[in-house]
Amino acid sequence: MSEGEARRRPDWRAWFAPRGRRTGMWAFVLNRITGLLLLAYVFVHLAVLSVLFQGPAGYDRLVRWMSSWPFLLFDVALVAVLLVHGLNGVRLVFVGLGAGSHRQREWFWAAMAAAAAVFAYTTYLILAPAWR
Amino acid sequence: MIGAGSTGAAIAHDLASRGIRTAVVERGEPASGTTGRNHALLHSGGRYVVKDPESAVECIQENLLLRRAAPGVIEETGGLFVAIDDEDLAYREAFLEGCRRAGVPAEEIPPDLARRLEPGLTESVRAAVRVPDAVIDPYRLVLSWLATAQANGAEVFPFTPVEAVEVRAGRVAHVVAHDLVHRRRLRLEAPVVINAAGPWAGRVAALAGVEVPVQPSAGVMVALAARLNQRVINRMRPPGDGDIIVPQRATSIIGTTSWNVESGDRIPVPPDHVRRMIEEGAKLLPAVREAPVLAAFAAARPLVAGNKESDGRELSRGFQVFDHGRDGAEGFMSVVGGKTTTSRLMAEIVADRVCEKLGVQQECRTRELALLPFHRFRWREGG
Amino acid sequence: MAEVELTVRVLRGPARASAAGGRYETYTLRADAGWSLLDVLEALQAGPAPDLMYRHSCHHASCGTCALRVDGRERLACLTTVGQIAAGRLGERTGHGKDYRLPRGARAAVTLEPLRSFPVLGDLAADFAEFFGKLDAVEADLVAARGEEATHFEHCITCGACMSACPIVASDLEYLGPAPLALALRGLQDPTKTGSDARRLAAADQPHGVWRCHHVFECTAACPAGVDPGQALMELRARLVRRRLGWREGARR
Amino acid sequence: MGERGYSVWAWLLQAFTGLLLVVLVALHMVANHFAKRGLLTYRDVAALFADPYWLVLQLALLFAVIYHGLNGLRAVILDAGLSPAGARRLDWALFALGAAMAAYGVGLALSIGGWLGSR
Repeated sequence: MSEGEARRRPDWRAWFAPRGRRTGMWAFVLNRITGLLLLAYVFVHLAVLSVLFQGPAGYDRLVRWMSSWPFLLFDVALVAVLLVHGLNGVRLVFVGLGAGSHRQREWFWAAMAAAAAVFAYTTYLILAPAWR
Repeated sequence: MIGAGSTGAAIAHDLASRGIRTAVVERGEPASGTTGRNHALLHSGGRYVVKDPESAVECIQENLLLRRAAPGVIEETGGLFVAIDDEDLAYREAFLEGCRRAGVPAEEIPPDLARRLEPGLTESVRAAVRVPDAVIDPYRLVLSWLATAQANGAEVFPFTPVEAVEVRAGRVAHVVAHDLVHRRRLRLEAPVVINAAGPWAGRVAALAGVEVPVQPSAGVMVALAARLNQRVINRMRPPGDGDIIVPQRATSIIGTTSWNVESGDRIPVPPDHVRRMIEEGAKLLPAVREAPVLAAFAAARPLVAGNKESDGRELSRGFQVFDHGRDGAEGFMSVVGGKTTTSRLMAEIVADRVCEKLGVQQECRTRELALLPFHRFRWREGG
Repeated sequence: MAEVELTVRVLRGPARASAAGGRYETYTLRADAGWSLLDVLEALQAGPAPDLMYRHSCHHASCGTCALRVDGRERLACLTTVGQIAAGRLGERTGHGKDYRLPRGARAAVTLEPLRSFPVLGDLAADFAEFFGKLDAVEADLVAARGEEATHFEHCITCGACMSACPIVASDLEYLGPAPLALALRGLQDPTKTGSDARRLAAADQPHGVWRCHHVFECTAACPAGVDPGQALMELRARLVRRRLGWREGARR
Repeated sequence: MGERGYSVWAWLLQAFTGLLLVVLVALHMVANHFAKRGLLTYRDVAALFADPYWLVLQLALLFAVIYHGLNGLRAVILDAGLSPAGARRLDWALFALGAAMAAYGVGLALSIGGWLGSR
């Protein structure tokens, strides 16, 4: 009878539990994960750039290092995450104010299609210099 | 109180509002029996003006009282009685006369106006009469009654089936019920125990060793996945199968058939009844035939078994109170029959009797009292 | 009608804080393809599970008591038929009035769980007290339908399906959630009803109001009444934004 | 935090910075990756940041990222259901973190662009 026994507890695992769910949920999961990844990346990015304080020698060493294959692949992944988060985000701004929200599923796939197209092109641009 | 359908809930509200300590035990969800599965019609009385004028008078009076007490659970749609063939037309005079006598505000309108108001109506409308029918949400009405009773100190125990009604030395002593929510046995001592179990009233009465002449009479209703009418549409003729279509939210509900069953449990929905509902309904609103079915369902009305046994429609729609003091169970009463529309009146009469038994002098206040919104109801204390 | 050998896995257990923590019981029964899940549950009650707890009232999608999770998705038990389950057509709103042409001796299995994000009274019965408190906060009422529009927020039957489907309702206990917010908008839109618009707007504008919504739209997908609470939320937010920016409301009827 | 009206601005600014970021991040990526076929050297970066227009754009990017990222994080944490007191503490913590990031970022940009006069 005590109230405590019946009081439910916050369950944030539901954010990442797409069982039985549909497109909108996948979009949300993607947005949330990419958002958190990007925030983590911003911290790393700013921290790494502190080498700029050390002048040209340190920075150019870093740039050479970052032009290597593993880092370029990391950049490619970063672009993918940015595109997914960014273009889905554009959808969310409009959908979030009620514009086209009953077509939100279609807009999600449109955003992802646009993301894929831009991704293909940028991947080429990033990796092409490394070929030669 | 045993049972939280419209009868039990209305009585609990009445008793609690008179300051009488009240507890309600219900075997499942409130309104999970007959009440929940009714037509959703708030009767104007029009359906009874010819055959059962007393019921008609009660209906129109209670209709107006309920609109004031619980506007939040009522859709003020209005209703139409329409005649579509010669036989219906022959009923018109008696119908209008009945309305006049019962005090049901009825206004005859030209058939083409009826079709303008309800474009879905059949072209063969020959006569049409407007009445103050309305659509009610029976589940939320029951919750409103119970919520108001709770606010007045009543205790409500859903999911608490009754296991025993103890009678000692010719008096009802206590009720034992299994509270499934808190997994405990409840022992409720009360000088008066009221059996409002609807079609299951016979079973509950048997626990106290007495008998109640209740005849469950089943009816099938068909809800369509479209709202084809904005007003309640009745066939202008004596009540029969498929002669009423009630709009509720996004649906239109066609009702109903009638046949006697053993109990309120596990009532089948015979496919031919569904077909008949659709055929009869289509005579009023042709689009019924094409509209997809949302659900077909059945419920049992708890009718008072009279001497005359037939298909159940001939039995009185009124209610009866059985005082089992005569049967050796003083303080135990059964309430059988009735309609959701007139539950408040029924409750007033029953509560007056209870007050008499308890020696309490408190006037009934439910005519004036507004009900709390349904969402104030709580399934358990402190919830 | 065809008979189906139906295996029902039911998440059972005493009153508890959420659906989690129960145990699955499995029952097998022969069921008519035309039965709804309410018929199935009643049959279980009459047979192997006499004290099975579940909520039901109107049996035609109007009372909003019988919502539960069927194979992980929110469904009204009254609209879900055995034939529909056997045919794997749970995406359809109702299984009534359809002939799924099941083969003779068809078998099917289904898992039933109470709604997510609700305390449980026992077995499949969700406790709506907390949810009803949120309806109270926006002064929700049953509002009469008016005309035929694409979206009728008044069709909301407060069944809780959207609340169960929403991932934020699960984590923020104070979040009003889709149905209460949709009904807040409905209350604002309906000039004939009582209730305080200021209170509704205040409830929608607080941090646990519309701002917690992240456009998942599972509420809309789960709604058995075609209400589209997601759209309602967006409109409500747009209203709050316009008001804050000092734009005049569009022509008020 | 419990006050009304606050959340509207937070949401609108989140939407606005989001749209802004799509443009600014695109420019940032173009400048860093695609303008020169390969990453920029120290000299390139210094030249860019010496240009006041670019500096302003990059500072706008910095501020937008800080707001959008931290407010996004705030939304995620609030979604988990914080008490009003907890939410207030969170706001202060995120504000302090944002201010520190901004100070650091501005210092970095001004320093590389030669605006501090040290070189």
